[in-house]
Order: sequence, then C-alpha cells, then structure tokens
Amino acid sequence: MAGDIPMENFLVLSAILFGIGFYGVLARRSAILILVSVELMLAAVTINMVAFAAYLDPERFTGLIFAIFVITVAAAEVGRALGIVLRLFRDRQTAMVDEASDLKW
Amino acid sequence: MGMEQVWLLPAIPAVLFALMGLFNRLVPRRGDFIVILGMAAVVVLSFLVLLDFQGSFKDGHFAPGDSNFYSFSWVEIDTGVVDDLLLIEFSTFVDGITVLMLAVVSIVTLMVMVYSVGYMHGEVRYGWYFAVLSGFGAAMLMLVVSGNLLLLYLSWEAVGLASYLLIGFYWERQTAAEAAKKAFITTRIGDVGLLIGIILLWRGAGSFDIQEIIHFAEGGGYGETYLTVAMLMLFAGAAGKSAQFPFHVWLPDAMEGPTPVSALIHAATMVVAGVYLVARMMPVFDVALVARDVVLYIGLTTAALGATLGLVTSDIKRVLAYSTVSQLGFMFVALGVGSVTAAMFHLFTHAFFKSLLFLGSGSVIHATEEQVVETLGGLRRKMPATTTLFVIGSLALAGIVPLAGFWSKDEILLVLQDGAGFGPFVILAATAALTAIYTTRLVLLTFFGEPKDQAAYDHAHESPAVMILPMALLALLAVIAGFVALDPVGKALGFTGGIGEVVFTQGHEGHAFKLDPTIAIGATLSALAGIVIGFIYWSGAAERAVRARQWSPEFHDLLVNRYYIDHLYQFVIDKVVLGLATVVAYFDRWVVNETGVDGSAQGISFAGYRLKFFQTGRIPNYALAMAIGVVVLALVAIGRT
Amino acid sequence: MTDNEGYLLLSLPLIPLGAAVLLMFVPSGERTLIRIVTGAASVAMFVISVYVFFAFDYRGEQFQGVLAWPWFENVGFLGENGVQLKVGVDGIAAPMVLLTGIVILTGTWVSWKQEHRSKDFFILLFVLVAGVYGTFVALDLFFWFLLYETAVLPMYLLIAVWGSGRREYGAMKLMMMLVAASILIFTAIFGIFTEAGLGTFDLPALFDATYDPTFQKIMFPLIVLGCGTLGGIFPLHPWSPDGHAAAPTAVSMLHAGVLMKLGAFGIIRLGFQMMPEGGEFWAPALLTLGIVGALYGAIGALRQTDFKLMTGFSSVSHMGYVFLGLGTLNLIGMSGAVLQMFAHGVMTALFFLLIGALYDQSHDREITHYSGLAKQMPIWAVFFVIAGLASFGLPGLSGFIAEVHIFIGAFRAYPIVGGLAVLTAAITATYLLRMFARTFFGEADPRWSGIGEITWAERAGATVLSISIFALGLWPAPWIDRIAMGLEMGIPEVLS
Amino acid sequence: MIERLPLPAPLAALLRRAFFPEGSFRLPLPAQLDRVIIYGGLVAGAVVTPILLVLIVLLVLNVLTAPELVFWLASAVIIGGALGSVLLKNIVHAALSLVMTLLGVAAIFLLLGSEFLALVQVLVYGGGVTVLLLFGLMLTNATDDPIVSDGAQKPFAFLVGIALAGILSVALVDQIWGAPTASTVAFRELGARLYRDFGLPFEIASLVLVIALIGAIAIARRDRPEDTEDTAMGDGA
Amino acid sequence: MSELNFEYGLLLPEFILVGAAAAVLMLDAFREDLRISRNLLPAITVLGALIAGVASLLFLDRDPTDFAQLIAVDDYTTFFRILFIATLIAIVLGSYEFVNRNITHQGEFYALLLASTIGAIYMAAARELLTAYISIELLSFSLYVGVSLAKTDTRSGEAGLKYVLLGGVASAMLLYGLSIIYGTTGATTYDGIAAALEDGVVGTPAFLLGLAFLVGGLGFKASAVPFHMWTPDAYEGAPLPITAYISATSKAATFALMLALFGIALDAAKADWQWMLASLAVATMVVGNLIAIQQSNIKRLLAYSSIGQVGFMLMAITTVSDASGSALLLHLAGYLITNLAVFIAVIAFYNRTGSEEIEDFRGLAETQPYLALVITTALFSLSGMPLLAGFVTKFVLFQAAAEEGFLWLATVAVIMSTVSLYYYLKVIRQMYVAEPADGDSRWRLSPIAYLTTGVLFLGIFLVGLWATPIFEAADGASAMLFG
Repeated sequence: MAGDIPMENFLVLSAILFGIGFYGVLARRSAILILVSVELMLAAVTINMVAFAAYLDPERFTGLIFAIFVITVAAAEVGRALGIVLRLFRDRQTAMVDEASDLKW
Repeated sequence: MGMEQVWLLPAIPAVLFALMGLFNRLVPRRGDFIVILGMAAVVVLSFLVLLDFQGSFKDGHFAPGDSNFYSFSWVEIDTGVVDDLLLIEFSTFVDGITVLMLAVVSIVTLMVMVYSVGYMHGEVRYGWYFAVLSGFGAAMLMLVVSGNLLLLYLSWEAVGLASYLLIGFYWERQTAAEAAKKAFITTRIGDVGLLIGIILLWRGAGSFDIQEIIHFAEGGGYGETYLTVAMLMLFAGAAGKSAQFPFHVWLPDAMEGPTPVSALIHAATMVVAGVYLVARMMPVFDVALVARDVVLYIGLTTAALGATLGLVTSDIKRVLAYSTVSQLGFMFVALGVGSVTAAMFHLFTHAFFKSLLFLGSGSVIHATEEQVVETLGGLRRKMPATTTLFVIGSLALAGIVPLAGFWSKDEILLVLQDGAGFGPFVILAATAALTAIYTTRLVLLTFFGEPKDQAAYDHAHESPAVMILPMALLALLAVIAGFVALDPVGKALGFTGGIGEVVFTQGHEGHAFKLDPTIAIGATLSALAGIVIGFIYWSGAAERAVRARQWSPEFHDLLVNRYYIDHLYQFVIDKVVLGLATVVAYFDRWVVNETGVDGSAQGISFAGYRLKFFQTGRIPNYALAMAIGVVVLALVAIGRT
Repeated sequence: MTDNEGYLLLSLPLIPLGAAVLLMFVPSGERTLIRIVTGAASVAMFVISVYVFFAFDYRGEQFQGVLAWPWFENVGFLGENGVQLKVGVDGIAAPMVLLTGIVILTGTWVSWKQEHRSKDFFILLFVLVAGVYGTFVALDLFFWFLLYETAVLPMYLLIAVWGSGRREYGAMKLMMMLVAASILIFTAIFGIFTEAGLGTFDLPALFDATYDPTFQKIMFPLIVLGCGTLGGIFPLHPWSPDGHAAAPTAVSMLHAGVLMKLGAFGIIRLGFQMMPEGGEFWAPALLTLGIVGALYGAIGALRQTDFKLMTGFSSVSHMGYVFLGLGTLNLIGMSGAVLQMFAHGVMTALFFLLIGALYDQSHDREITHYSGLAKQMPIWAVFFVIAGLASFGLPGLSGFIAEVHIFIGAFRAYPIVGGLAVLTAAITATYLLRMFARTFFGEADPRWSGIGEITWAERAGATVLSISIFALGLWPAPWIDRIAMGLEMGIPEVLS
Repeated sequence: MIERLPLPAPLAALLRRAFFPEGSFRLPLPAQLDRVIIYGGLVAGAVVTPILLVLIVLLVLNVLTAPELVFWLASAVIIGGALGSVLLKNIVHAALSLVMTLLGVAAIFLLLGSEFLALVQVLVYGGGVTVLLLFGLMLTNATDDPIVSDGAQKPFAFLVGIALAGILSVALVDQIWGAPTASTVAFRELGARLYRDFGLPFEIASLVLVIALIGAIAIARRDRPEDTEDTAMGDGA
Repeated sequence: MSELNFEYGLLLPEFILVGAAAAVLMLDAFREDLRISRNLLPAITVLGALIAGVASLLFLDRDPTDFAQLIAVDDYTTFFRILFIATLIAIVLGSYEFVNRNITHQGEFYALLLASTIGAIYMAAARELLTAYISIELLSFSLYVGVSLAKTDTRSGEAGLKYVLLGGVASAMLLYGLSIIYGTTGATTYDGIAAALEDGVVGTPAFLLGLAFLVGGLGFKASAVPFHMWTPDAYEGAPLPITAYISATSKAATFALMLALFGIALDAAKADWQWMLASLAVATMVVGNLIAIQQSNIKRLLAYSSIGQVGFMLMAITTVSDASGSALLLHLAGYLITNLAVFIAVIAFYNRTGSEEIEDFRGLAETQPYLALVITTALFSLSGMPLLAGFVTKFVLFQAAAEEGFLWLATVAVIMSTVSLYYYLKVIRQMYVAEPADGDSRWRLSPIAYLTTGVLFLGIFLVGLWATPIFEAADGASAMLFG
C-alpha cells in the first residue's frame, strides 16, 4: 500500500513524536498529563516498530508483534498509573506532581 | 693466672653485681662484705696480671695483636660480599696502659668501698648501693681490657648507666634526679660522637679490632679529612665522659651523689675513661695531627676554666669537682702533645690524692652535715686525723716536691715545653699556680681560722676508723706514687727500663723519664707562691678576700655564674630544642593531622552534602536528570565515531 | 623445620579463631571460664610460636613447613592452584611469629581485669591475633591480604567500645586511615596478579615471576605507602599516636607491638621480595622517609605530656628506624631493620602494659601530674626504666643490637643519614630520661597516695617481656642468623 | 465559544444559529458530553480542513500519490494532536487532543499495511485509554479548575525535546537502509507468529495485565472497615 | 517456523509459581468465609516456592536447550532460578510478621512477590529482546504496585507515584532503544543480533543511539547514577519487605539480563558501549557512596549503599568476559545474602521499635546483642571486610575488572568501598558505642526471625570462608554465556 513512501519519513515522524512526548514529561506538572506524554512516547515507539517490521522484516514481521505487546503494556500502564494517581489525590488533594516531594535528600 | 684470663677481672664484680642486685636483702649486712672481698680479689688478680705482663716484657716491645687473647664472636653476619663481614666479638687486650689502669681502678674502688661501709651506714638502699658500685667496677674494668672498639663502647655505656644510678642514688631528692638526668644526657650526647667515630673507623678498616684499626690508619688507609672527622668524633665522646670544656657542665652537679661515689667515679675512674680512650687510640691520633691539636687546646681551656671556677665556689665537693676538671685538662694537654706516658702518670698520681681529698671532704660532711665552706672553719681541733690527711692530699694536688702531684705535673710541663712552644706552657704554669691557690683557700676556710657556724662545729667529731684507714692508705700512696717514675725505683720494681718504658703503647717508643731542674724549681716556686697568696687572702677572717671581691664585682659574678655556660645551655635547650619540638608538634597537629587526615575526611563528607541536594524530591527534576543522562550518552556516542 | 610441621603453622591462626568461636557460647557472666579459655589459648600460641622460632633451621631452604590446601582452582580468571590456603615460614617471618606469641601472651594476661563486656573483648582480640598470625605464615597472596585486613577489622570496635579519652575519634581515624591505605595494597595486588599472568596467587611463584622495571617502579611506592601506613611511615602516621592513646592496654600493646610490624613485613614481602628493581629505585626515598620519620617522632615526643601519646610518637620514631634500615639496601642494615621490628615490638608492648597498669588505677595519663612514683610502685618503676633504657639503645638490651646494625648499615650507605640516626637516639634518650626524672624520682605526690603496686598478672607479663628484651640484647645470635638467612635468600639481587 | 473563532461576523452568526438555536437542539447525550464532542469536532475540523485543502490541491497537481497524501495528513494530525496535548493550558483539552494523535497513528498503521494493528490501536487507545484518562480527570476533579500552569523547567524541557528529536531524526535518516519497500502482512501469519512463536511473552503479558488489574484495584480502593480492624487485631504471632 | 521446540515442560517452575500466586489470591478473597488463619498465605507462598525450587533443580547440568529461541534453559537460568526463589523464601519468612501488622492486602502482597519472581527468572532466562522487555515490565509492574501497598503511610503513595511515572519514561526509552537496535540489526534474538553485528552493522550513528537509549533504560532499572533518582525515595517510601525485594531481586535480575544481553548479543560492539557503562559505573559508585554518608534514615542509607554496590556490579558488565561473568554471579550471590541479612534484621528491629532512624539503633548491642551482631557482620561484609562474603566477592570482582585492563576502575571501586566503610561504621558506632535510650530493656526476637537471620548470618560467613561451591556454580553458569 505505502510502497513508495520512503521509510525515513516514518522514522522522523516517530522521532518528532518521541521528542514532543519527552518535552511533555519534563514540562507538565499534572500527573495525568505526564501519563499522556508517556503514552505519546510509547505511540512513537509503536510507529517505529511497525515501520521497521513492514520495511525491513516483511517475512517475520517481529516488529508487529512487538508493537502489539507495547500497546497492551501501555494500556495496562495507564490503568495502574491512574490507580496510583488517585491514591495520591486522596492523600494530598492535588494531582500536581511537584507537591509530592516529602521524600528528599 | 696470666694475661689470657684477664677477662676474669671484670667478670667477678659483674657476677656480684647481678647477685647482689637481686638478692641483697637475703644476705647478712646486705652483702657489703661480699662485694669488698670480690674487689679485693680483683686487686690481687691485677697484680698477678702485672707480674705476668712483666714476664712477657722481653725485648721492650710488643708485636701488634699478639696480646689479643681470649675472644668469642657475639654477632656475626657474613654478607657474602668479599671481606664485608660484620663481626662484633668479645675480645680482650692487655698492654702497658691497661695494666696501669687495672691497678688504679681496683685499688681506688676497694678503698672507696671500705670507706662507704662507714659513710653509708644506715642508708635505706644500702645493699643496692654496694651492688651498683660493684657493677660500676665491672664496667670500668671491662672498658679497660676490651680489645675492640664496639665492646669498649658497650662498657662505656654501662659505666654511664652505673654513674646515672649512683648520682641519682638519693632519688627522693628532686635535685639528685635532675643531676643524674643531666649527667646521663650530656654523656649520652658525647657518646653519639663516639659511636659515629667508631662506625666511621670500622667503615674504613672493615673491623672493630683496635689493633687492626691502628694498623690500617698507620698504613694510610683513611682519607685525611675522613680520619680527622672520625677522631674528632671520638674525642667528643671522650670529652663528654671526662667533662672537658663543652661537656663539663654535668660534673659539678654530679656531686649530688653520695661522696664516696664522687670520690670513686668523679675523681679516679669514670672521668679518666676519656683519657684512657685517647691514650689507647694515640697511634691513630698521631696520624690525624689536626685532631691532636684540638685535644691540646680543649685541654688547656678546660684546665684554665676549672681552676678559675675553683676559686669562687663555696661547696667543698664542687671545688674538688672543678679541680678534677682542671687536672683532667692537664692530662689532655699531655695527650695533646702526644705524650701518653706523662698523661697516664698524672692520671696514676691524681687518682690517689684526688680520691683522698674527696674522702676527706666526705668525712667532713659526715661529721658536720654541712658542705658549704662559709659555715665550716677551725675543724682542725675536732678532726685532727682528717685534717692532716686532707692537708697531705691538698699539698700533693698543689704539686709540692716530695708528693706525687709534683712529679706528674712537672712531667707534663716538661713535655708541653718541648711539644707546643711557649704560650701554652705559660698558661699551664699559671693554672698550676691557681691550683695551689684554691687548694690553700679550701684548706684554710675549712680547717683553720675560727668556726663560723657554732652548731656545725659542736656537732663535728672525728670519723670512725673504717673511714680513716682507707684515707690513710691513699695518703701513703699519694706520697710514694711519685717516686715510681724515677729510674732506680722502676728498676727495683723489676721494670728494666723504668716505668717510662712500660707505660706506652704499641709502635710508640718508650719515653725515658728525666727531671729537668729548671722546670722543677720553677714549678715548686709557683706552688709555694700560690700557697702564700692563699694564706694572705684567706687566713683569719679572710677580710682581704672580701675586699678583692668588691674590687671587681662583675668579674666575680662572671666566675660565680660559671661564665654563664649553664645559662647558655639552658637557653639553647628551652628555645631551640623545645621550640623546635613545639613547631613539630604544632605542625603535626595542624598540618598533618587536621588538614591532611581530617580535612580529607570532611572534604568527602562535604561533597556528599552538596550532592545530597540534587535529590530534590520532585519528579520533573528526576525526569530531567534522566533526560540529560540519555542526551549526553547519545551526543558522546555520536561524537566518538 | 619439616613440612608436616606446617600443621603447627596452620594452628597458629586457627587457635585464636577457635577460641573466639568457643567464647561466643560462653555466657558473659562466667569470668573464670573466660580466663581459662583465653589463658589456655594464649599459652598454646606462645608455646607453638617459640617452637616454630627455634625449630626453624637457618641452614635449610628458604620456606619451611610448607603445606597447601587448594581453595579456588581454574575458576574464572584463576588457573592452576589459583588460590590455596598455603602456610610456610621464612627467616623473616619466624622472629615475627615469636614476637606475636610473646605479645599476645602478655596482652591476654593483662586484660583479664577488664570487666566491661570482657567476653566480646576477647573474641575481637583473638580475631585480631588470628589475622596477625595468618599474615606472617600465609604464602598465598589472596590469603595474605585477607588476613592482613582481618587484623584491622576488629580495631574499630575494640577502641571505640573499650577505649578511653577521645576513643571514637581515635577509633574512626585509625580504622579509616588503615583501610584507606589498603586501597593502595589492593591496587598493587591487582597489578601484580595481572602483570604476572600466571593465574595464581601463590607467593613463591609470584616471587620468581619477572615484572618489567617500569611496572615495578610504579607499583613499589604503592606498596611502601600502603603497608607503610600501618607501619606508621612518616607522612601517614597521624593515626598511630591518637589511635594508641585511645586504645585499651592490650589492644595498644598488640597494635604498636605487632601490627605496626605487619606493615614493615608487608613492605619486605610484597615490596622487596616481589619487585627488587622497584625496591632498588625507591630505596633512597624509603630511607629519607625513615630518617625523617625517626627524627620527627623523636622531636614530636619531646613535646608530648600524655604517656600514651609520647609512646605513640616514639613508636613512629622507632618504626622510622625500621624504614631507614630497609632503605639502606645492604644485608646489615636490613637485618637491623627486622631486628628493630622485634626489639621495638617487645619494648612498646612493655611500655603500654605499664602505662595501662598505671592508668587503670589513676585514670590520668598526664606526665606532669605525677612525681615520685618509684616510692609507691617500685617494681613498676624498675620495669619502666628497663623499657626506657632499651628504647634509647642502651647496650645489653634489645634496642642497642637493632640500632647498631641500622647505624652500621646506614653509615655504609649514606654517612650523613647514619649520623642523624645516631642523633635521634640521643633525642630519644632526652625525652625518656626527662620523663623518668619527673615522674619516678622526687617527692611522692600526695594526690596519688592511693596507687598500689601492679597486679600479679601485670608483673608476670612485664617479666616475660623484659626477659625477651634481655635475651635479644645479650645473645642476639639466634635472631640474627635467621633474619640474615631469610634476607639473603629472599632478596639476593637487592643486597648491594 | 464561537465568538472567539477568527471568523467574519455573518459567518459566525450563521454558525451560531445553525448549531445553537435558541431552542438549541440536543443530541440524545448528557449535556456535558455532547458539548465536548461538538467542540472536539469543531476544533478538529478547524485544524484539519485547511491542511486537507492544501493536500488535495497537491494531489490534483499529482505531485503526491494517494498514499503520500494520507501519510502527510495523518502525520499532520499526529503532530497537531501531540503538540496540543503538550502545550494546551486546559487539562481537559490536552487530554482529548491525545485521542486525535492516537487515531492519526492508527491511520499510519493502515498505511503500513497492518489493519489488525490499526484496529487494535483504535480500540485500545481510542476507546479504553481515553475513557480512563477522562475518568482520571473527573475523579481528581481537574474539571473545576482545569487551567494548569507549566512546570518550572520548561526551557530545559524544550531544549531536551528539540535535541532528542533532532539527533534521532538525523541519525535515522543518514543510516543507509537500502530503500526497502513496505509490504502488507497477512493476518493469518500474524496470528500464527503471535500465538505460536511468541507464546511465552504472550503468557507473561497476560500475567502483567493481571498484576496491573489487581494492583490498580488494591491501591485505588478505599479500605473496607473490616480490613482496618484486622490490622488492629494483628496478632503478634 | 516449526523447527522451534515448544517443550512447555521446560517452564515447569514458573507454572508452579503462577499456581501458588493464584491460590494465594483466591484464599485471600474468601478468607472470612473459609475462616482460615492469617499465616496460611505466607505458608502457601513458601511451599510453592520450595516446590518450584526443587523443580528447577531438575534442569541442573542438562545440556542447554532454548525454548523457541526466546529463553534458554541452562545452568545460567537454573543458577538464577534458585537464587531468586531463595530470596523470595527468605523475604517472605523474614517479613510475614511485618505484613500481618502493616499491610492490609496480604493476598495481593504475596501474589505480587510471586509474580515478580517469575518476571525476574524470565529476565535472566531471556535470550530475545521482546521476552526480555515483557519480563522487565512484569517485574516492574509488580514492584510499582508493591511500593504503594502500605496504605497507612502517605510516603508509600508518593514513592509509588515517582516509581511509576519515571518507570514509564524509562521503559519508553528502553523500547525506543530496542526498536532502533531491531531496526539496524533486523533481529530480536540475541544470537541474531550478534550475527548481524558480526558482519559490520556496528558503529553507525543509529546503532549507537539505540545503544545509548538501551543503556539509559536499563540504567534506570539498575538505578545507575543519572537514572538513580527514584531509588532512594522508592526505598524510603515502600514497605520494608518490598524495599528488601527491590534491592535484592530487581537489581540481581537486571544484572542477569544485562550480562546475557551484553555478553551474547552486543559483545561484538564492545568498543561502542564499554565506555558508556564504565562512566556510568564510576558515577554510580561515587555518587552512591558519597551521599550515603549524609543519611540518617536506615532505609535511605541502604538505598544509597545499594546504588554504590550497583556501581561495582556495573564494572563487571563493562569488562564483560567469562572471568568477570563468574565474578559478577559470585558477587550477586554474596550481595543478595548480605543485603537480605541486613533488611530482615532491620525488619525485625522495625517490628519491635517501629522506627527507621539510625539514631534509634542506640545501644542495640545492649538490648538485643544477637541482632546487633547480625547487622554489624552484614554491614562489614557489604563494605568488603575479610572473613566475610563481601571480601571474597569484591576481591574477585575487582580482580576480574583489573584483569581486563580496567585497573583504574578497580582502584576507584576500592576507594569507594572504603568510603562505604565510613558510613557503615557510623551505624555500628550507634549500636555498640552509644548507650541505649533509658527504659529500653532486653527483648527477644520471634523464632522465625531468629531462624532466617541465623541462616543468612551463617551464609555470610560461609561465602566468606569457603566460597568454592558457589564460585564453581557461578563459573559453570557464566560459561554458558561465553561458550
């Protein structure tokens, strides 16, 4: 289907997405938005995986399997992370990450 | 009992020392009679050795080394490198000086021991006193018979230890303890020089044996300056022990010890060890003439210094101490011009009359419990025997004709005149006169004139026979000792060429003893003049002496303060040595300790303290750290290719 | 000494360890039982040490009583007999074993009167002794270093819990400096093992391996500074005075008496025997450090007013002599150094024993506070004088023999240094005699009227130590033959 | 809400009337949700339509082929959504823009020839994760003050983001891949490969999901009274 | 496709563990109705673990077989299976009192532990990137949950949050690295990658970037320095057994995986990643040990000390070879035993006093001498003192590093282990030298606590004095990797 699109496009796209995701993690204060950014990074990974599988490894397409597992893990990740965020909220009435800094030095 | 068994002489008192030291409480009379018997045996043995020595004295000379008898190796390391063998052995050696010293040491020690029975009666550590005395005797005898320099050094140190124990005998008194300490440290500093000298000599000759060293030196083995430095170091050791000029400070303080000890150690035996050492090594000194001249000049200054200080001291024993320093100066002057015979002869005579004087002063102290001359006076009525014996001794010291002092002092003046020209001769003659003066002063102030302190005078009583007898014997010896030197008497005693022939060392031809009339008369006249001056100044109420003092108070103070030498030493010790020690201690505490060790420890924990605050606790910072980590890794990875 | 006597050698470290384990099961209240166990163990060790010393045949080959049990073999980087528990004694180790035997015997007797948790005290003390014995008899570099560190391990607790004065500071400083020093030894061992490339830690094999000179020049100073710190070498000595001042009697006896010798022993075994060229290159530096240390220690001691600090400084000074002797690179000087290790070991042990005895009664270590002690404690004073005289090299006592060898060796190498060394002996004399004069003689100070004579255990201990001082002093032949043979066989190339 | 859009006044009025007549017709959904969807649709439309127009023009000029058009469109949607979720102040909008990105990614997967993966993406991300996020927002009542200020280290974050994106793209581009061509994957082989060759990871993944499930419940659950009294009674066994 | 062997029998131990986990969960859910006592849950966990341990012993010394090229079941895996199962048993036994008192969800707790042990085993066994990744996720997931299980303590929530979020970022990085490596080498099995690297893919910028991200991701899991920030907070926040578990199994599993990954797959590209790990190792040692000096909470201190230890282990990975492989395994065994000894002793102390401050260890030698002895021995062993496990293992580890030409690294390691002695001594000082707070009387440990600490205490001495059996096992195991 996408025979003539050069693979580099996809890789650059995933790189940019990864960069944005990392920016999101560093810049955001709310725990949920950090989770969102992590999801972005994982999406970038899946694009990468699928691109490599499709272009370089057509007969064994291990990348695809990898992508599937990444998605499942990402989903599980969000679920459990939200559980912990709720716990944090119940303790401190805020979801802002930099309030949670009792453990230091 | 020949010369081979000469090691027996030191062995007997040593064994007695060990036994008495440990078990004197168990023996009746604390074992004093055992020690005296032992020493008596040593005296007899020394005479036997003398006889045997005469026997083998055939052609008047000794081949080097053949008299090295009994020896066994004590420490032996064969380093495998050719002739680099460290051999410390226990070897003995007998020759003229040794025989003489054996006689002197044993006789005087015996006399002092007999005397001490009376003097030390009732002391708390009576047994220990006799044990250490016997120990001292053993060490001195060992020193005299030792064949190699290291063994000599060993016994040298042992003698120092014995003197430390004896000076500090009344250690309850802080002053006695301080005096003992001062004596031991000063001699110890001298011994540093001695040890360095010995090792330097060993380094060249490859062995400690005295004969081999002499042989090597005469063969020109050592370099010029090397040998001079070595011999100067050796002389420093001798000067330390014999209280010569730079090291004389300890002898006057050493009077804190009991008087018999002073008599034995600080008159006859220990202090002359230095003279014996230089005499023994004279052949090597002949090679290093520069060193010999140093000996001469040091001897001269000490003689003069001792005599002048004798004039102003008020304590009997200190006067005698200064006189000893001065007389030792005389002996070193004789050695300085290379005449072993004159020096040893003076040593021989001096031992007797000086120990007599000390014992005399001892009986005075024993009687009046007083030492300061000002409080005594007029004791001649109360203590006739002591007075007469004391006068004989002082006349001998002053050098009046028939007595021993005259012969030996005259001999030195004669030898000096040939050897070192006019200047030193005049100084020594003046010193001889001075000797006469301070001797008379002492006698007058103590025994004649009116009693100054009635209580002391009443308390005075004649000493018991056990003290008077040894003094009398010594007095006899002080009288006849002089005649030994004359040829007829020498031959009578069986020495073919007279005593002069005997008292010399290998490779050094004998010195025929002769009497030079001019010097003899000159010396006697100066002595008489000294006595007359003494009378003028100090007879009766000694008002003239007082007036003399007003005449030049600052010179008088100079003398009283012993030329401020003691203050100089004290200053040096306080400022330089202890100052340096404070600097080192300070350096150790602040530089090495605080900054070096603790500093680095605090530095590390401070680094930890700084790093700790990177852990802010906030997630974005942690994420940023991770991000930086990865970015840096990536950049460097790319950069490296 | 036949090979199957190697079991005796192995028993040396095992007896104290066994005793320590045995003590663990003894309830801490049972003081008599503790005494029996510790007494028996110390006597056994002493007897074996004496036997080992005299059984050592100084005409036989270099290492005697050699036995080996394989531990790790061709596993990981280790090839044939990689690490093995190998025991054996050579000329230099035999006197050291004797020294340890003497010091631990007296140390145990002295610390019987330790009430505060004495069981744990003895357990740790015996671990320390096991480490020391092990290091002297080990012929395998791995076990050598393991036991070298074991000797340091219990020091912290021993000083921190049972010490006195600034004990925590002293303990921490001592522990940290010694372990920091072992960094250098660690690195050197890794370097040597890799450089030798034999895949084994067997010491005799490593001795025979050839290392290129540049490698040796880099590694030798590491060993000198690493082991030297334990030996109290000049720049790295501050732990010694503070550590000893804070340590309890038996520990400072063992430490100054034996552990500091471990450092010098390490320099000989890992330094000179392993890397002769390195040794030759760095010998002048070692010599300078030695003489500087000697002078520094002596002058430093002049100023000290605390008994133990003064003895600490004097130990630094005497160990300076040892390094000076090692630096002379000739047989006489080096055997003088080993002699000094033995002589000083016994002297300092006696010093600390006596100071400890005094401190236990008066709890005050200020010299200036005492005077006229000889009145109240005559026997104590006599022993103290013996130790003092020995320490400034009076002939007839152990100090003189060692020092004379070192001086002769030093003069053969560098006369000026020899002169300085003899001068240091004089300075040592001054501060000791000054102390004698001030504390023993003079009027008795009423403040200390309560002090009585030292206990029988201390008297026995002091006698044993004095006998060994006199023995070495009067008849040094047995020691010298063994040491000379050990050195000649051990480091033939180095000796000029 | 429409007033703020940059539209000429009449068009805006038209739109308002069209969508919000006074009588404001209601989608058969809860009030809250329909406004969300409407707004979402509006925003997406506003963003996508101009790009679509441009692409169509290029297609017509046959510079682009059909797949490339789809690729550019999808990547535009992805990047737009990503930036939205990262930069928007309003927490709810940011969370929702994530959905846009994920759907874009699904399009990419279609492009790369694996329909199954696109389907999974839409289902799992589009459905599950988004709902979860919304629940999260709702439970941490982020809706009542949705404005969230940015973190302190925004400049650093920006630098890192740029650096990472830059390095990665540069490195990946100049790696010589040999210009491979994409190929679609048969669904049946995918199944076989997944369940036979990678059976073990599959089971481990199942364990991971179980653990996540239990964990989330255990942590988030408010403690039951009898739990707490257990601890009180905790026998000092 | 079909020639891969799917002999599920090879995975028997893991199945047993899963079964145990399921049983524990079920029993916990129906506890009231079945009226079973509290102690049944730990009993089942331990029983399950024992059976699994025995089962894994069956595979000992069998010729190495792989399961669908995903994992290898050989001595290497058996070594780690036994090691992890033993750790699990030790922790469960050591902390079941603590769990009864402080954790409300016992069932979940034990299930988590079992699940993470399975994850750890598969990490060690993995010979393929995907399996490795998914097992890392399994281990991390169960630990994320475990950290925030202490419902009563707010610190646990905060620690959980940090660990989860940062864990997510780290695994994203790791995945990105894996994808690039997969892209550049075209294979996901270790052997496949190794083959690809043989014929010259090495050194291209993309591959290097892949390595950088991989090292970053793994660095997080191992808590190497730039990525270590989560460790101290997670250790302090998490309940004590979980902290023990993280410091023991999760670290060991990560290193098992890294050794296999770097040993087999990336060995050819050694020059590219050796400097990365070396610099990470140095940074980790230095920072870990330095900050530890300042700590006053025992858990935080042990966190930094474990970071320091990670620095030493990273050194072995840097010099990856047969010698350093066996050295690392030996060190891991020694480290696990010592670490568990400390933690279980601290747990026992916490059960009694309820405090984690070093200050409160005052006079422990008086009040509970046995516990003080165990802690002192363990701390001395951690710092590498002789007669104890630490000395032998560290000596062998550093010598292996020096053997491969990294003498300077070994020296840094020795310096840092000396620094570590300083802060261990501060704890020991508190126990032995400081007087007990007034009113503290002597107290006794529970029999189980005595048993576990006693076994571990003897274990430390055993490894210290007669480490040959373990060293031979480690050497055999690492021989599997390096052929």
